[in-house]
Amino acid sequence: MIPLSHYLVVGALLFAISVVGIFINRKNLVIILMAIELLLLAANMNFVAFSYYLGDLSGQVFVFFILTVAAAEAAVGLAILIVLFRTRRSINVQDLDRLQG
Amino acid sequence: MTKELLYLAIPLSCLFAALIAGFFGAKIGRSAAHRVAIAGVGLSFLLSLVVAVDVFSGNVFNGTIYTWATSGSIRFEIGFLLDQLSVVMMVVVTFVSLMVHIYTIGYMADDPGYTRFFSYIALFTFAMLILVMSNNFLQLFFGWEGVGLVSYLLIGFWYERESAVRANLKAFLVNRVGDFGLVLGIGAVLALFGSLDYATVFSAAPGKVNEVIMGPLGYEWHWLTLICLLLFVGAMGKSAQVPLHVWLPDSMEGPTPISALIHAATMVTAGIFLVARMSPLFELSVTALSVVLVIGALTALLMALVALIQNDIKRVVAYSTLSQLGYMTVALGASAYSVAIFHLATHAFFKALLFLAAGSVIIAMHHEQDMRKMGGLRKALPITYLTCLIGSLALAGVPPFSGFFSKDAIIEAVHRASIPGAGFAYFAVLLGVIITAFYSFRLVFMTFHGKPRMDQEVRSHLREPPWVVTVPLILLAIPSVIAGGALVAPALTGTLFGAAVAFVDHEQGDMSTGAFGMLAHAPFALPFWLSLAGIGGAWVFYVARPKWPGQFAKRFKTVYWILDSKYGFDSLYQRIFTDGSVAVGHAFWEWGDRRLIDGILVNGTAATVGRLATWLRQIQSGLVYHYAFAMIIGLVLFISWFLFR
Amino acid sequence: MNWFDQHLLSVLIWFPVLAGIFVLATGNDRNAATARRMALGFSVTIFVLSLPLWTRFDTQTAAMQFVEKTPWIDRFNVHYSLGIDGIAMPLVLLTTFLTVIVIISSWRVIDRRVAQYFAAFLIMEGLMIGVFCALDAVLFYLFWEAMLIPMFLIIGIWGGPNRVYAAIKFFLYTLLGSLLMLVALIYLSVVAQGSFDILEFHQLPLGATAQALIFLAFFAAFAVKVPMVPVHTWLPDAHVEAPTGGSVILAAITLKMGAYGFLRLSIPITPDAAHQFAPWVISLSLIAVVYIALVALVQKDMKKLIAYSSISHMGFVTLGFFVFETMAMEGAVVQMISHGFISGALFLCVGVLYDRLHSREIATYGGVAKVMPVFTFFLVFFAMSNAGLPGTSGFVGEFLVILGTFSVNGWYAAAAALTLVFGAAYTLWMVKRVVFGALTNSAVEDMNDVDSREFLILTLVAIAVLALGLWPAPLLEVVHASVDNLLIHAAVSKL
Amino acid sequence: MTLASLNLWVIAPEILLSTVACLVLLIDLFMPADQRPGVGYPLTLVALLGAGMASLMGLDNGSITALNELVISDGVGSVLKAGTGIGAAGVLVYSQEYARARGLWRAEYLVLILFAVVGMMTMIGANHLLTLYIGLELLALCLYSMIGMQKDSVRAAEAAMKYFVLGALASGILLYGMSLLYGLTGSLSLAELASSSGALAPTNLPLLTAVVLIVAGLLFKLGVVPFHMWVPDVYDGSATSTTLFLSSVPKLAAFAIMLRLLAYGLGDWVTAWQDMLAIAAVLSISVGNVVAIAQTSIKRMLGYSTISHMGFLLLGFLGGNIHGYSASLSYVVIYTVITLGAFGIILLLSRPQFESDALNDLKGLNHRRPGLAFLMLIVMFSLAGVPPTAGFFAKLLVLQAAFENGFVWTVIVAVVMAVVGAFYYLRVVKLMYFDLPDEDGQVVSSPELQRGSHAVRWVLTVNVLSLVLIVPWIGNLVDWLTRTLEGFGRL
Repeated sequence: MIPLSHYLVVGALLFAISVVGIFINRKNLVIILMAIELLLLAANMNFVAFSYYLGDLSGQVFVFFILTVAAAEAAVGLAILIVLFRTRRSINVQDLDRLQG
Repeated sequence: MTKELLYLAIPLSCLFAALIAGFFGAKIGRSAAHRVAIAGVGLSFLLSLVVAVDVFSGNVFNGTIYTWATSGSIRFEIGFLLDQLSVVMMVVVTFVSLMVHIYTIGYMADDPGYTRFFSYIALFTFAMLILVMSNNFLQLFFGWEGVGLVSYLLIGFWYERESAVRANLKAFLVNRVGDFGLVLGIGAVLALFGSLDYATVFSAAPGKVNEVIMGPLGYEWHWLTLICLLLFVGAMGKSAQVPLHVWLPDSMEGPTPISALIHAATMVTAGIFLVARMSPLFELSVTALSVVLVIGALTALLMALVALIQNDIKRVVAYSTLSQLGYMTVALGASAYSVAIFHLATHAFFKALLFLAAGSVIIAMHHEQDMRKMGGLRKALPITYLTCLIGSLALAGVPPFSGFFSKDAIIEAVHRASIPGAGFAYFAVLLGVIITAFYSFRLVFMTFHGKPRMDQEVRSHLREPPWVVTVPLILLAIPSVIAGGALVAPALTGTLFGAAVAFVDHEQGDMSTGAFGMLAHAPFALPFWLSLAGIGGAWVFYVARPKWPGQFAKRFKTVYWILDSKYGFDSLYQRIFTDGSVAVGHAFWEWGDRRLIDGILVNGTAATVGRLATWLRQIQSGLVYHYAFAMIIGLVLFISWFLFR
Repeated sequence: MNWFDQHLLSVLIWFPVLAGIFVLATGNDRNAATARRMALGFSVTIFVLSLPLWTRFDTQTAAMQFVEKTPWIDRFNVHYSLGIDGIAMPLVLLTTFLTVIVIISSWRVIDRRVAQYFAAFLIMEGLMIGVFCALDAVLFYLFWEAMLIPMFLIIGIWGGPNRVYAAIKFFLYTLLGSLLMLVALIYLSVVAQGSFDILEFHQLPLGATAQALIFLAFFAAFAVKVPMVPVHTWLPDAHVEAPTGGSVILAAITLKMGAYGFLRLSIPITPDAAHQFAPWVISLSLIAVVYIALVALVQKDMKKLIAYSSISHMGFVTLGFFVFETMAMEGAVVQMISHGFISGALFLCVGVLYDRLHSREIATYGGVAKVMPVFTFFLVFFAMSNAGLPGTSGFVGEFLVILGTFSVNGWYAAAAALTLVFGAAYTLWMVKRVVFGALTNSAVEDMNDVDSREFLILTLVAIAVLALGLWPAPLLEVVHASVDNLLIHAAVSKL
Repeated sequence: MTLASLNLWVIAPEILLSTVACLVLLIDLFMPADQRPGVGYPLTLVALLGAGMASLMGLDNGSITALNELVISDGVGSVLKAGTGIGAAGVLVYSQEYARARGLWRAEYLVLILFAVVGMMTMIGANHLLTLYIGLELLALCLYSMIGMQKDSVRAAEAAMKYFVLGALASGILLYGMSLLYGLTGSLSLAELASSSGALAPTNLPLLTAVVLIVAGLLFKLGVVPFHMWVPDVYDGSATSTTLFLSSVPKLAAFAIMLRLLAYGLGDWVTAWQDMLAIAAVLSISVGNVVAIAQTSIKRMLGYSTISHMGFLLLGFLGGNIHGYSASLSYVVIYTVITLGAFGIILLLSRPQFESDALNDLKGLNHRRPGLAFLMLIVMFSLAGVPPTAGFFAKLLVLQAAFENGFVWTVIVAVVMAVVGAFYYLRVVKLMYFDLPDEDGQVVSSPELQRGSHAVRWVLTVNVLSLVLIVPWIGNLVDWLTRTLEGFGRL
């Protein structure tokens, strides 16, 4: 049986990758959206693992909700992306600097 | 009760006169204003005489009018002490003041500030009366500052003259230096005795002789010495003793009547009065008396020397006043308090007379004050000449004029004194006699004798001023002649002032023989010959050999320069105190307030915060990955802080 | 105690505030005259209403009088608690009196946003009275700070060219100090288990360190307000830029709030620390007397000069407080009142000149006496009072403080007495340059003497100055019991 | 399980609002275009007010859970829900004209507000990590969309994107923390979390990590340093009406989840998070106040001001006791009222082609509109915490609470920084009162300034004046708010 710590490590890795993805990436906004999905997945991974090892289903129920929210979030995110692209003709993260100071 | 009302009426009649003349002068007109003022002062003179008679018949009064304030356990009261000392002062003050009031009608006839002037001098009389009638230190200070205020106003009476307003500021400030000492002295009195009432303080004083206070450098001071010295600093300011004398010559910027009244006869003698009043305290401190003696001697000698070379007629009289004030102070220092007051009284008469005479000359000369442009005036101004001569004889101490008696008494008292500094003082006062005689007659000779040196225009208009000017001269000349002889015996035997001032035995000596005894003794004493020598010298220099003064001035250039620059006091003070204060003030303001506090601390802080804001603002770069990075860094720091705390 | 007595203080606080709001709401520049008349009417009414404080005051007791107390914020035990003693009462009267003066003085000068101007003064009057009456720390703080707002606006809106800097400096300087005081008050309330009652604070036992810290926090607030060296630099700026009325109130009353704070909070709450820090406070006071006097000497701007003179004179007040001697402290209280009149009057005098030539520079004038004799009388009179001439109120305070100080320490007294020279020097030198001398500026020749309105206000203040100087006994009688009580209280260690 | 045992009435306001939201959408679909505005707006307004009032019914019922303990109704929740409803109604009233002029006044706008309020109410009523998360996301998604709705604005799109990215990151962090917490305690219910406290020491490292992650997620919602970077950009970039919304009522909800999660769920581990909050509070107060000085835009300045205010809000949490929470509660309520007033005035000043969001636009306001200037004055002094405004009492309460709990240095820093903060509030007053209007000053020279319906102006006036007029009764307000916390934590 795979010990809990393995799952947690995977979860932590996912978390780290997504975080790094958010602030290392300076080119494409879509990558950031993907990183965000990854972030939620990291949490999901933990929830499922804990749920299984604790023998408690509520964690897995939570995951369903998170997935739903993730979908909604992706939709909104993409919508904003489109608005942004329409006004700016760019989805370059570095160009996103009109508001500052 | 009625008596108290009478006492109260003496100063208040002057006050009301001043208020009416001052506030309603424009409405009631010039003549009404002077009538009111003269009536007020006249009334107070008459009442003073009445009170004087009463007091000399033994009815000394000491009572409270109202409680000014109560603070802590101390009651500050306003009240009168009417004893021999105060009534003598009152009579002298009101009499001279009355004369000056009358004189002013003529002297100020054309001045636009006529009513204002009357208001001021009446107010002055009020303040001076408050001063001399006081039975406590507080009220003394009221009067003290009151006369200072009026003096300030009067020196600057012609406020459009830059020199006048400079002089009045200077006078006030130098006086304030004295007041600094006086206030501290009063503070010391209160601290030691717990009361400001004369009677209480004087009766407690002998018990406090041995009280000491730690001074700087671990040196012990006797409380009484400290008190006396501080009070004397006040007296020095008001009575223009070296080194606080510098304001008096400049005060001659004021109209001549007030030079006579304030800066010769009355106000400047307030310091003498103060010390005499405090004689029970001073008598308990030899150190203080020594200081008084030496300061007085210095003033008497140094100022007399300066008078020798003055050409402005008023300045000669002014320096002579300084010198005579020095004589009085010397008398105080020699514990001859009654003699000092005696000289104060005679001096008041003859010095007021001299000033008014000088004023009369000035009117006649159309406000020319330089003696070098006068000469030979005796024919044109006979009354002025005669009265001026009487005044000068009195000043020079020629018997039987009043000055002779008082001055001789001082010299004798100093001669008998044995405290430190007495030897120097004796030398100074003796030397002073010859100098006094010399400059007095230098004035007489330069002004009234010799060839006329004025231009034709002035010469043709020379005539004796009107009666309002000459009558006061005559009235003042009378006491200048007789007051000395009349009062000398009681003054010297101590009966004149009774218990009002401390009376020390060694004053009496041979002089208790009375006026005639002194007159008979005069030719066998040094001062008499000294003054004759002075007069003779003046005759030689200014009548017989008019070229000599100029030659002497050239020969003794250095001496002349020193005297001409008045020993450098003025320029020294100007440089150190006036310019120094301004420079220090500038430095404080510029470096302290503006640069250090405002520049660095206040605005500097603001600017730093502003810079910090601009800098922190850069962090908000607008780039989303920076924001995310900041969040993550924050998170990491928080977690690691928990790890390692 | 009838209803009137019980609520008189509330009336005195809130009537002006409501009156101010009423003037603000109804007035605009089109009916400026109405606003003026209303403001005058209100202020006179308030002054009349405040007179019973004097007539019905019991001078025999040091206890609070005209007390009023109702719960306000239960959770913190904060009360709406008012009361005055012999120290506060004269200050309240001073406030009501000077507000009338200020309103008359601004009658013609203020021509923009008249209603706002008068409303600001009325509101400020109420708030200042509140400071003097509050017996609850939160209430005290509320009035203390709220009063900044109208003053900030008065300086900023109707002030001179550099008004923005001055107003903001004034506000922030004071705010920093006050907030530290707030921290101290909060601390005290924590120690007092939730109470904010100032009188309870007085009885609170406190350790040495706590006292020291609280004292310093209070000091930050009050020293700024008084102001003491070296936190005084807001005052010259604020004074110079403020309109005449603002300067008058600022000098006459605002500064007294700081001094009052020492008496109401610092000394009774932290007596041991007050004693411990007394030498420092005294040194600062004496520095104020000398340093500031020298700085005043070289000012070219009349208002700045008077502002510095105010600092110097307030040095006497703090000196009098911290030598812990009855006479000195009573003298200091008298000095507070007297300085209110005198500095106010001097600012009014400068205002008279400013209204005519729109210059505060000393150099602009010279020879004013020739064209304005009546004005000259007043200026010289008030200058002399400022220089502490006996017979005027300026003398009483200084004299008592010097005398009282002398019995404690002769050197302190000597340093303080230097003001006799310095005070006279800077005041009279200014007078000399402004009113005396020859006419040099042709514009000065066309100046008119004071009009009846100016004459009225200057006369009123002059009478007050003279009355207080010739017979300070009634005032001292009022002050006496409270000061005595305070000193007895302060002499008992809380440690 | 019966329907009755679900205690559905507890979420009646949420149900009402969701229903109305759907209705509004339907109306938009099926009603003729010219009648829509007359129906949707009043309906929304009534629904918000109704929901707010309805929430108040739960005030005196004590703590009641519903939906299998997923949600809870208690005193503080009722007050906060009422505040959100009424506040959102106020937002609608203020922003109507502004949004209409910019083409934002569409049914979606109303619907998003309604759903956002539902989200906030869910957060407020959350008794379970799941409800809490759902509410949070509902609110966040609505806000992202509202900002993004201004399709023609580059700035709005950028703000939306930034907010979205950072918000998602924050909720990811929160979620990750929750997952750890779940693993450690085996429970997602707040009540169970609260009662399982004995099992884990507050020094347990995984627990600490979980707490830090969760707190970070919460602090992001409040906009506290170092999770504050979105605040100024989003405030600045959004349409002012949106800024008004997102700066005011969501703070109530954010406060609520702080209360639910930290004070209640993690209440026994107070030592684990109080230092973190103290540091964040000091940083927030300092950075917010200092950087605000350098701003030239009112919205941006108010953004930084919010950061500092949220720092003050945290001061009440430091002690971990009811006393402090009630102080923070009063703070957040008063702050919301102030913010509504502040942005309400800016909205009233702006015109179709003119935003009035630069500080210089306020120059000389007192000359032309003394009334508005006076209201702004009150708002500014309230923000600065100068008496006699409610803002002062808010500050006093939290400072006192922090002091009581021994955070003396925090208090002193806060106080000093308040002076720095006073500077930029004073600058606004200075611009309005001391400066004269620029020649081309758009605000004051515009005749259109007189617009703004009477109703709006009255609401605004009452809103702002209440900050001063409440003072005599501030004690009652504080007491009332404190009472709502009674029984909190003892479920």
